[in-house]
Amino acid sequence: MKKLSLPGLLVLVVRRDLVLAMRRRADVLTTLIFFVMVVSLFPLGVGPEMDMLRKMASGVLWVAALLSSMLSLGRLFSADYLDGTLEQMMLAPQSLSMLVLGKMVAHWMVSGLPLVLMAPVLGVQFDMSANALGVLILSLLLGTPILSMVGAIGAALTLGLRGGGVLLSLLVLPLCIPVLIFGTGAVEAISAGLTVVPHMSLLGALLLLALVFTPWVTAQALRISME
Amino acid sequence: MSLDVWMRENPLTYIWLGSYAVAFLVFAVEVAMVIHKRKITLRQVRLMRDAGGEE
Amino acid sequence: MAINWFKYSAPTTFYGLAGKLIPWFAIPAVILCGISLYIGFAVAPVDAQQGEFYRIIFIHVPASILSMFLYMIMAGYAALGLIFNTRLSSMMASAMAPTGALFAFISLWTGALWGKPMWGAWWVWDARLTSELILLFLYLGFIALHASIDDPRRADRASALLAIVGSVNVPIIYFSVKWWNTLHQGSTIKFSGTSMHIAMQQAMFTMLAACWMYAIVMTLMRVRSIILERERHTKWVTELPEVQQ
Amino acid sequence: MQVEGENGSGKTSLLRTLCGLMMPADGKIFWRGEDIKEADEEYYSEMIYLGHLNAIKDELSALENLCISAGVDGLEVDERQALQVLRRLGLKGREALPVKVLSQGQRRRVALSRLLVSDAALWILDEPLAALDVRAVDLMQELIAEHLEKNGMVIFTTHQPLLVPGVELRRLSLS
Repeated sequence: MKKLSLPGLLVLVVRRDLVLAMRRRADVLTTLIFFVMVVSLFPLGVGPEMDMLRKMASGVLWVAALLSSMLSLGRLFSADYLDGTLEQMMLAPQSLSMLVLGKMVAHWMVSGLPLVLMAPVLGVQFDMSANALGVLILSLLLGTPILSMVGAIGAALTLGLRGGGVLLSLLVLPLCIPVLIFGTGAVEAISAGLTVVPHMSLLGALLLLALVFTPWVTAQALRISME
Repeated sequence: MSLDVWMRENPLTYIWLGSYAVAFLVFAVEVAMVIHKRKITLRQVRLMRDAGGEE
Repeated sequence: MAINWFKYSAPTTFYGLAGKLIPWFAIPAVILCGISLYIGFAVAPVDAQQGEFYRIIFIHVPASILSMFLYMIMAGYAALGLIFNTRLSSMMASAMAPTGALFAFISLWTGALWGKPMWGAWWVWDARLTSELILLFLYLGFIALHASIDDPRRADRASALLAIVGSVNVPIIYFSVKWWNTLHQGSTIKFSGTSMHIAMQQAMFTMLAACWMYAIVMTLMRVRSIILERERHTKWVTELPEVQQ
Repeated sequence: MQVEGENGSGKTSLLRTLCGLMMPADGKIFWRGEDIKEADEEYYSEMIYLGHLNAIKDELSALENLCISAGVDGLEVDERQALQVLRRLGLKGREALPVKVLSQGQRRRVALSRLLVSDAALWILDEPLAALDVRAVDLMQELIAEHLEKNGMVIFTTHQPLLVPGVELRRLSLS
């Protein structure tokens, strides 16, 4: 019998979660619809002046992305926890961190990537310039994976708790503030005619840090929660 | 604004009422809560012991 | 078996030790607080720029310092508890959290009161105030997570992990907020803008010492309750004089 | 080895502790002379655990479930082999259906199929016979006998009598 290599395992877990998400498409769509709705509510709340909306756009899109990624985090581990699959993952001879990383990647592809793809359409609603839009997409592309990864820690810690969803947001949102700041900062910089390199490199650095540490931390959190 | 004027005329009252009184109130509430918590815990422990003794 | 002895009887001995230590910190805390208020209001002169209002810093600065240090110490204890599985350190961590959160609250409150006469607004999105607010959120998250898990062991371990992640994040948050603030041309008035009079320093440091003592007293008192609660099934608890009566 | 005991006597806890899902309050668990905390990877590649929960996904078919759970165990299973295993467990013709349309007993069989593709020496089974019919119980006995013949070990809990031909079961009673 052939043993599965680590990258093979990663691909397997990602593919599994993607197939599952595809068979339960409603969940993916609700997150996306939530994102679109929150963003569309802002002009209704603050008025239709284009100047103000253009200024707010990056902040609104980022906060909405943050909130909608919170929404889907609760499901990250809970389904696997309830049907016993998570138990099996903990007993797998491979490193749990790798399996967790796979789940994070899949979560991002299901709940983060659609937001990134949707962002240009919403940005146009806010009359963003093409430059700013490009930077916004790039910053979301770098930033949303961090949200999924940091969020996974919270999801693992609140696994199986009552009121887990609200608690999860309470734990994770403060930790996501730097991502929000650098993400929106980049868009503001390009609008002001400045370079976006420092913002992007900081976001990239955060992404690398998250990539290195969060799978392991999440695995530890899962072990604590499953005991 | 009247508060602004009042605040500039009575800075010390403002400081005392606004900051120090609030801070010491917070401390007092915390102390009271901790003492209350200790009382409750002691009562619980006694109840546990009495219940255990009867068994 | 030395380690085992340490592990299992530490809360037992610590309970008595903490009880004996409390008055030794409580009384100096009150005395130092009194001294600080005397120096701060009777000795220290009026500040040329800020008038009487600067006197808020005698409580504001110690509260801010305490809230930050307590978070770090809490994370340290939590890490000890998580790595070495020592129960007492986890209890210490959870005993410190409410005090730290209250200090963060006091710091925010007094900061706002200082801001009103200085900046003309109760709340300014100043880097330090904003980080303090986020710190308060981190405390609340820790407390909420601990409170919502029924099994004490899982609660200790889960919130310990959160505290560690939070403490790694605190510098990143502080840096990002500071950066964000300079980007938006925030307020530039600073406490240390003018050179501090020696009496002002004395008042602040005595208050800082008083706050440390106070925090220690609160932590010890709370940890005693936690020990009693966790160990209520054991024999030594039922044999305590305060339980016997 | 069969673990017996009343409801709540700690059978499941014992099995969960044995596979490292729970930490023992005291003492250590050894596998081939090594603490399982240290022999992490070796132990888990030689052990397979089947709990109360089937650990299968409702949305996936039996075939997909088997391939993925084997993958998580670190094994690559080709389709032909997987189909063979499922057929042996009496799931012929239902391999491609999503598991949510299957009955409880059939789902249990899907969960059991993991045992057949694994080369683990130690099987830890919690109530393997739950929801299984008489024929499946016979099959289970057969499987255990085969596994024992290959010098395997099985630790299981059950409320039903399980007779493995030609083998004296060791019994552990918790009370």
